[in-house]
Amino acid sequence: MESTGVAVAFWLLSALTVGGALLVLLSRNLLHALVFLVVAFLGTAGLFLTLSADFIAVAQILIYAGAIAVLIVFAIMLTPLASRDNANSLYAVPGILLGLAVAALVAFAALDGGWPELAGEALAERGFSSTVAAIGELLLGRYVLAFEVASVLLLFALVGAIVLVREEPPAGDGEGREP
Amino acid sequence: MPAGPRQLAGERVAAALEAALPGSVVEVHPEWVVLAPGRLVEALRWLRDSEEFDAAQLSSLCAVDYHSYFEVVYHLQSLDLNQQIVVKARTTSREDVSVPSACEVYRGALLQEREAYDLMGVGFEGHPDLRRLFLWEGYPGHPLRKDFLQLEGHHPGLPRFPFEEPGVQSR
Amino acid sequence: MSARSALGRLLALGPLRLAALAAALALAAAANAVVGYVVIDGRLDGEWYDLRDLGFAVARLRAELDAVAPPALSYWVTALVGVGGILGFLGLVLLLGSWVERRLLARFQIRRGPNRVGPFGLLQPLADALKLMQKEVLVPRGADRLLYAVPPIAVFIPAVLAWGPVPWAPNMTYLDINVGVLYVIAVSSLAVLALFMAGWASNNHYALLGAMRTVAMMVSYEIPVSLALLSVVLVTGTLQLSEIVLWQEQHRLWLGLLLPVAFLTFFFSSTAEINRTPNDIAEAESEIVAGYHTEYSGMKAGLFIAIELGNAVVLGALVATMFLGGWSLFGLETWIPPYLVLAAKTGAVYFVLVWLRGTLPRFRLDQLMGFAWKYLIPISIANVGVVAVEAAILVRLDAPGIVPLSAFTLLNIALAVACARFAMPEPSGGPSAGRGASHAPVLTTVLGGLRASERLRSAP
Amino acid sequence: MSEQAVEPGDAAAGEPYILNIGPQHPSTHGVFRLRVAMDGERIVDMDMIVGYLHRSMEKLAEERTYTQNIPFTDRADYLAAMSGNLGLCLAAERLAGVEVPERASALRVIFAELQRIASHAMGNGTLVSDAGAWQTPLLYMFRERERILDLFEMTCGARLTTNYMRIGGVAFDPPAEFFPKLDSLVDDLPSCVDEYVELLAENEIFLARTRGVGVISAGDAINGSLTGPQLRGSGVPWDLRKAEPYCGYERYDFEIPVGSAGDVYDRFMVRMEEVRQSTRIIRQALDALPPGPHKTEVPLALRPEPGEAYGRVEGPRGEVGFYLVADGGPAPYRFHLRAPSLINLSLLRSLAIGASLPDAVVTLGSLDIVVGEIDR
Repeated sequence: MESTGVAVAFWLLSALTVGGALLVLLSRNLLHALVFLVVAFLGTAGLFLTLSADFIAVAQILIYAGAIAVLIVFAIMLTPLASRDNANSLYAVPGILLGLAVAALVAFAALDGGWPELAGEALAERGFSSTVAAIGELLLGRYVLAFEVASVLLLFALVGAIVLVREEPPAGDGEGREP
Repeated sequence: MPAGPRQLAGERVAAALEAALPGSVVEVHPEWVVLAPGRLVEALRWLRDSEEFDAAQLSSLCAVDYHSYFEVVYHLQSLDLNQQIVVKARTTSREDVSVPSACEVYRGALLQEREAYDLMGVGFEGHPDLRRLFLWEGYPGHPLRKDFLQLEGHHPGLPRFPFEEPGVQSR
Repeated sequence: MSARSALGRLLALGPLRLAALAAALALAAAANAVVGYVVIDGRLDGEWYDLRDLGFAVARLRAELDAVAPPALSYWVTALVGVGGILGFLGLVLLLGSWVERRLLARFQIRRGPNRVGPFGLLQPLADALKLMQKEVLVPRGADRLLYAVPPIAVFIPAVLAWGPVPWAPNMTYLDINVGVLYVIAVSSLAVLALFMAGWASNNHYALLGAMRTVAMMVSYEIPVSLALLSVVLVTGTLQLSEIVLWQEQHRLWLGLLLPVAFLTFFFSSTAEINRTPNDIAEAESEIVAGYHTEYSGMKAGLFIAIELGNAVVLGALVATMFLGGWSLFGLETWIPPYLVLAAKTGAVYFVLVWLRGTLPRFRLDQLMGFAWKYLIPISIANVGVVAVEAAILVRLDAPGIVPLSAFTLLNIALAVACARFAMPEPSGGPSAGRGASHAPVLTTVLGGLRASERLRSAP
Repeated sequence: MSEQAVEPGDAAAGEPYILNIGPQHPSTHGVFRLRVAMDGERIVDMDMIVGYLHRSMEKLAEERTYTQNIPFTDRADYLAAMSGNLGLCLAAERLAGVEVPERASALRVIFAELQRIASHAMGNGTLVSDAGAWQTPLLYMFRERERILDLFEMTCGARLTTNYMRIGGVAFDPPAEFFPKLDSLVDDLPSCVDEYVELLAENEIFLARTRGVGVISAGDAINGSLTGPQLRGSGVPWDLRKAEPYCGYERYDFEIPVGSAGDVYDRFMVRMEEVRQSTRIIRQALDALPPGPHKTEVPLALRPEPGEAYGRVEGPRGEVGFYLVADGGPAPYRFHLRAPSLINLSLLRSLAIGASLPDAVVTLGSLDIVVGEIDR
């Protein structure tokens, strides 16, 4: 830990993230849960920031807080017959088990990995000032195949979604339906 | 004199109607024709579709309270021939207030018949949506009737202008 | 009409006040010339009292503090100075901006606008704010109280955060992060949720319609916005806003000229993102009263109204930074303080927004969505492809001179004109809706009904 | 266009929900309420609720003399008071056989046409506001309307509820300063109309919002009793000023503007063109304004012979008809106002069903209602 400021930020953000995540589980209202989920996402983004991973932090906000949350909004709005409360379901037990498994995995990775602490000059020697450039080079260099496969997958998902929801336009209705 | 400038004489309309639909005319007046309620819709449709009259538009529909019966006045307009026809329909009494609805001939009657039903209490049989228009459902009575909320000894109308001196011209 | 009286009418000022204004402007110009002389002399450059770039003063402050206090203190102090500066500027903009907007709209609408409270009505926004604060804040029955309370405050967060990476001068950027462009997109995507929550929590059909429209519109228009900014990034090779401005300054070329398609796409899509005319569909007052903030009253409604203005000004600053050269002005920025240049450019963009508001009707939601998905997004993707090729060529030239840059500029402008003229879709208004085919009514003296109408129709 | 039943929303889009548009809403132009069943943005059914402004004018009129009834007509269509005045006066004159002096007829024409311009300015201005232009066209059109209202004020002391026409003529001769002002207004009006047409008629957004929206076919318009610009917008060349000339309209040279598609845009443009034609009529009437008395003397308490008359004029919203039944007394036995605003709404439900909410708002705006006249 570099300074007390970072330490304070870490604990505050951790509290925000964990608190938000707990409230997602505990709130009975699905939309309240969504709001707390966004809070948890923002807390995670803050944690990334304290690690100087600015690109990941911004991507976290952009993709999770921005896109995924809106996706959930759509999912809630487009299922009018579903009840909007965050009710108990049969999935509680498998969910808890799955959560524990993920937690164990993360804990193992955190404890097993060697975490080199670089600071000051050591960091400067690595020339790691901009994470963006490094990520870009990796994505289009070493991991280009995975990157391209992912993009093809997303394209398939996009086309598939359009095919699934496509309805034959009724004859004579030139205007089409609202999206 | 009171007839509109392009209004057809009642006799002409009545003669044509009687020829086409015998028994549809009840009364003939120089300005208007009173139609039999039973054949009203038929007669209106015939007037609308006939080449001679071409009463394409229902200009105005209005109900009048004549104490012993109600009268519904239809001002029909031919746009292509530029002529006006006035036909009327009467209810048999104050109690039996039903008149056939003109809605299936003229869609313009939709709201006008609702208005007449609301304010005059004329029941238009066959109207697709006969509800009160201005007043709320459950309002007691029909305000345009002459006997609506009349006080003892008061007669509807203005028999005498309050400051009127007989024979004296104003100003 | 002489130019002087035209100016007077424009500003709605009397001749005396006009003279005072001119005198003040002249005085300011003279003072600037004196400073400029000193600047040329070189004695001012980089000193803390060099008022052209407040970054020097802050740097000096940090240095002084570092000498006497632990480093954390200087960090906190500079952070607070920056936050204070941004918030102070934003507050000023919100107060002044609503006056400017109403006054400008009034000029567009041949009225006078607010002119009662204070000199020229300048205190009108303050009076409005005070009035709104005194009003009772009603919470509708059946509203979701938690979600109802949060949005008026939450919508402010993106508008404040977006100011962070905007460079005001070479050394005057509060948050000079190297993912600035992504940061701006990320932050602006947060507003959707707040607006949706406002509409949802109000328990009102109008508000819900507004919320649905907001979500549909903002999600759709984030794509062209991102694609437009992607082409900026491709050309400049950086995500850092200060570097983007530096690129424009070094090449003496505004990106708005080099990338007209991206510029116009960004501007139009952003009007949809921030609910400005002609895309103010989410709060279309003639249709859904006030959209997502129909049920808000008092200062909560005031916050929603204020943030529309704040968003417009942020958009102005972003457009100015990305496409209009930011603080640079072809070398004149050594004479005029760069932050004033940026403010002037921001104001110019804001003026255009007000102008649009005073002029244009509103699109329909399905038309707007169709425009985004069927026109803007394909065009933007094609544009990114073209720009990528150009950027690749520019990178291979060591120092791209005037020839390739101007060639690309001309090419891109030609492409933009072609896109606008030939590829624009027909407005979806039904079978008879054709663009530019305005049919004046036929004049006739023939009278008749259906038959006459058929005759008229069959006649040429 | 047939009667359509409520179509339940398909399962994917959810059930229809009810939206109350009005009685207080920016686009209902008064206390007018639409109860709309919506499926998303699409209207599946609509019910119109009026009567918030009902004053039972027709009942009141039965206890007042014919002249005393003229102020009621101001308050029916309060944006076109002159046309209402004129309709009642024509009906009463027809009933009582009153002759009107030449000068009075010409003055009636001038004021009725000025009123038409003022009303069309308001109607078209609010229509563009409904389409989302933030009041700018409305305020521009108010510029001309103000000048017309100033002329009204100069002549009869009132701007909105003019009460100017009398049985047998008009109440006052306009003052001397009226004519130069009217002259300059008539000179300016064509260029003003050009300005609006330039501003709006080719505006892409305005075209997209109005072309092909709210289409009424000629047959539907006739059968639905539409009159005025609403009928002419659908391509039917029908104008009472030509069909049944009153006040000497046969002497003036003017044309009937007729739309082609019957959509909102055509109704807008027909109104614009009518302003031009009204200007022409005013110019001709002004140039040939005959001298003489401005009214004939009629008894204060006019007692027409028993009988009935239907007098009608071409108001800005269509046929303003007065059906009067006289029983020999000083007050009408029955007084019926054929209100074009109400009757033009006969087709509203069938127009709205299937349309989206913004389209319905623009369509309602193009029908140019005045709630005072709907409710009476």
